[in-house]
Amino acid sequence: MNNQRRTVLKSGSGAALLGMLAAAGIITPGMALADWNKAAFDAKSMADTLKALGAGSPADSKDVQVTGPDIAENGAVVPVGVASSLPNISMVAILIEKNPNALAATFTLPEGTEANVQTRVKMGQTSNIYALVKSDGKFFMATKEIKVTLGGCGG
Amino acid sequence: MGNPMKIRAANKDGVTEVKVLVSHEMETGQRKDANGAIVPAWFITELVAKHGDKTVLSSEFGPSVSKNPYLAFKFKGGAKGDKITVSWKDNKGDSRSDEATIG
Amino acid sequence: MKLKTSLVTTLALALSLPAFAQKAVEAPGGKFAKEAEQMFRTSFRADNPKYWMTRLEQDDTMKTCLQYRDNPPRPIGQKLERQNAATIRYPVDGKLIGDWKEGEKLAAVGTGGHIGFIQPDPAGRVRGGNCYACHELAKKEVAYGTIGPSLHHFGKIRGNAEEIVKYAYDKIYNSNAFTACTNMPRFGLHSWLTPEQITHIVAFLIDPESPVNKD
Amino acid sequence: MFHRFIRTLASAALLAAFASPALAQDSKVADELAKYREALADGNPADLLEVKGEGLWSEKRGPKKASLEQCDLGLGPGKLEGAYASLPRYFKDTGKVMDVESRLVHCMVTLQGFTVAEATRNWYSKPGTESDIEALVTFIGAKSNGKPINVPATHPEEAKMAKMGEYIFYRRSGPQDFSCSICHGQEGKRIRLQELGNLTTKDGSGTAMKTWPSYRVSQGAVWTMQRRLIDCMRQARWPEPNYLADSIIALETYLQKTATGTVMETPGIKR
Repeated sequence: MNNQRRTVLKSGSGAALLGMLAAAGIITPGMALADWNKAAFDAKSMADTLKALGAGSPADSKDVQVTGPDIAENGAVVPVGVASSLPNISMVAILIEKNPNALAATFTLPEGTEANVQTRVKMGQTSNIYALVKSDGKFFMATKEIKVTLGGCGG
Repeated sequence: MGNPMKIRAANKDGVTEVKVLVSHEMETGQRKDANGAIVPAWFITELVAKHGDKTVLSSEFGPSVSKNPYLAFKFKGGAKGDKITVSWKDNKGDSRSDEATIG
Repeated sequence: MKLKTSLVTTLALALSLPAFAQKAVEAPGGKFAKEAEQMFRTSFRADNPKYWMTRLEQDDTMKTCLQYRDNPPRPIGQKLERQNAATIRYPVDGKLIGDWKEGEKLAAVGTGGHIGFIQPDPAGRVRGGNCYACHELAKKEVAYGTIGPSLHHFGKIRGNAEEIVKYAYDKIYNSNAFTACTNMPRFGLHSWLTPEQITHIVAFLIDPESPVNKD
Repeated sequence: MFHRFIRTLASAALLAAFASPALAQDSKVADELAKYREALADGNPADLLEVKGEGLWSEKRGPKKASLEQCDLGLGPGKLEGAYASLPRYFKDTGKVMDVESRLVHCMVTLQGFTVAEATRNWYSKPGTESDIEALVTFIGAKSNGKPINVPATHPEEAKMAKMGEYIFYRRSGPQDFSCSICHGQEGKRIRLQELGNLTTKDGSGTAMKTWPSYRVSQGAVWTMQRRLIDCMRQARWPEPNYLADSIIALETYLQKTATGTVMETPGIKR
């Protein structure tokens, strides 16, 4: 969290100001995005997102799995899951390469929570989906392409 | 305040699986309304799940999590009858907590 | 409807329309058809602009297809086919093969022409042929429909003889010139697509460089 | 004309001969789509609306500060189990064939004292505007889960409505020559990747009707049958019918009659 807080402050945006106000107790925590990693969620490209997450250039790992269908009938709801057998995973993130902002969600896993998370994301178009995990302080990644198809009557 | 969440939690062989369905618009901030004006972003930013007092998952969402977010995860421990609490906050400052009992 | 059966129509029936070989079925709505038409027309919102309401009008083909549940007796079908064939118009320059790249775009676009108050098309919405809704075309598009036959390798199989090119153009312009009451829209007749746009789709089907004829 | 016809047949046969490699690919696509749909089935956002509808049903609301618990959906006041599956039906008190939505609005007016305009203002939801009717219909629909659709249309007014629905089903018009039947009158077809039920058969109509109301992921909302059919007319490029129009109720009666006997599985989740 400290690392993320620093990132937010460094970004110098409105949210950072809110974060400082919240930290100072001037506005209630419910009103502010104190901890939300704005820099990472605002980043556009994969590389910038990884940088904002402090992940650098993670190694591909066979021990990380992205689950989901090869084809999504609609991009508004695409089921994706991340699972990994790597030890001591403290963080999992889902990135969608071709979305306007690559980062979809991050999950912080305390000890005892399994590295096995499922959610549903929006995809603007056919894209690679990346699963990023932090294991013993190091980052690893895996990818899968999901095709988004057009629907029947055409809008 | 939003509408209630649907939380299901079941313990099997010492592992509790939690499934959460949240009622939320998750507006991306990229969509245009009928008049061509951008509809402002409105989405859940943080979602935290607790088993009793212990945090078992904390998540941060961007606007590309689907409308009415769904989340499933597993943690070691938990017993039938224990409480699971899920809370979220969104970028407009709205928040909500709901709880469920492990079955 | 009494059929004066010739050898030709009998053969055609046996080959193509087993359903039609049965006894003539009752027209939809039965004795309530007239009342149903009246009820349908008065079911629309009063604030629909007048020109929208013209979309409820039916020509001879539409009326006849309704009456026979899209399976008109052959002589009646043939009459409709002749009527529809007579509507086909060609581009001024007479060229029936346009640009396959333009045709590729038109084949994929399924939007356009939506009216109403809940979700009308935004101004300037591109109108397409929506070919993939019903047909397989280029191999790379997996999301294709099967209401119509596969058109993959259309040109590769049939070549680009003048007759084939004209057939493709005519079929898109007015599908009912060939098969009365087919499911395929009459794109040219309704000015849904311009003659030029139809030539682009013809090119998409016929041109050896088109993805329809590759892979 | 005849030689052209034969040529069409011959080329159809030629095309059919080319179809087999496509089939292998198709079955892989079908498998992946099944995987996608399965993943959505657990955790249907419609469940959130069902809970909300349950609350709205028993809440005292409107000028008369009354709940809907005495609403008669055809099986008697307050009887919900199987009521959705038995609609549309003829109601003596109004002298009309009514579907679940028109009857619900009738109850909101007569029991709760809302005007028709108030009751139907938000008959469908928009982002940021919720719809009580959607929530109530989701709740009422779920109360028929596991029950067979039962619209035999034996009352003369019901039989007439079903016949008029059949007429509308086959009626073509508009700039694309559409009718319901061109997409939903054949077996085993699909539009893009979506299978199209043959709604003129019990199987096809049953498969379609048993899952409504349904959450539509492309819309992020539960759609009632009124919304579904009104949108079909939009897709046909026709003008917009009135909410609760007789033509929509007629189509519902025709489809429910055809689907009669099929066991309800609602709320569904669809593209």
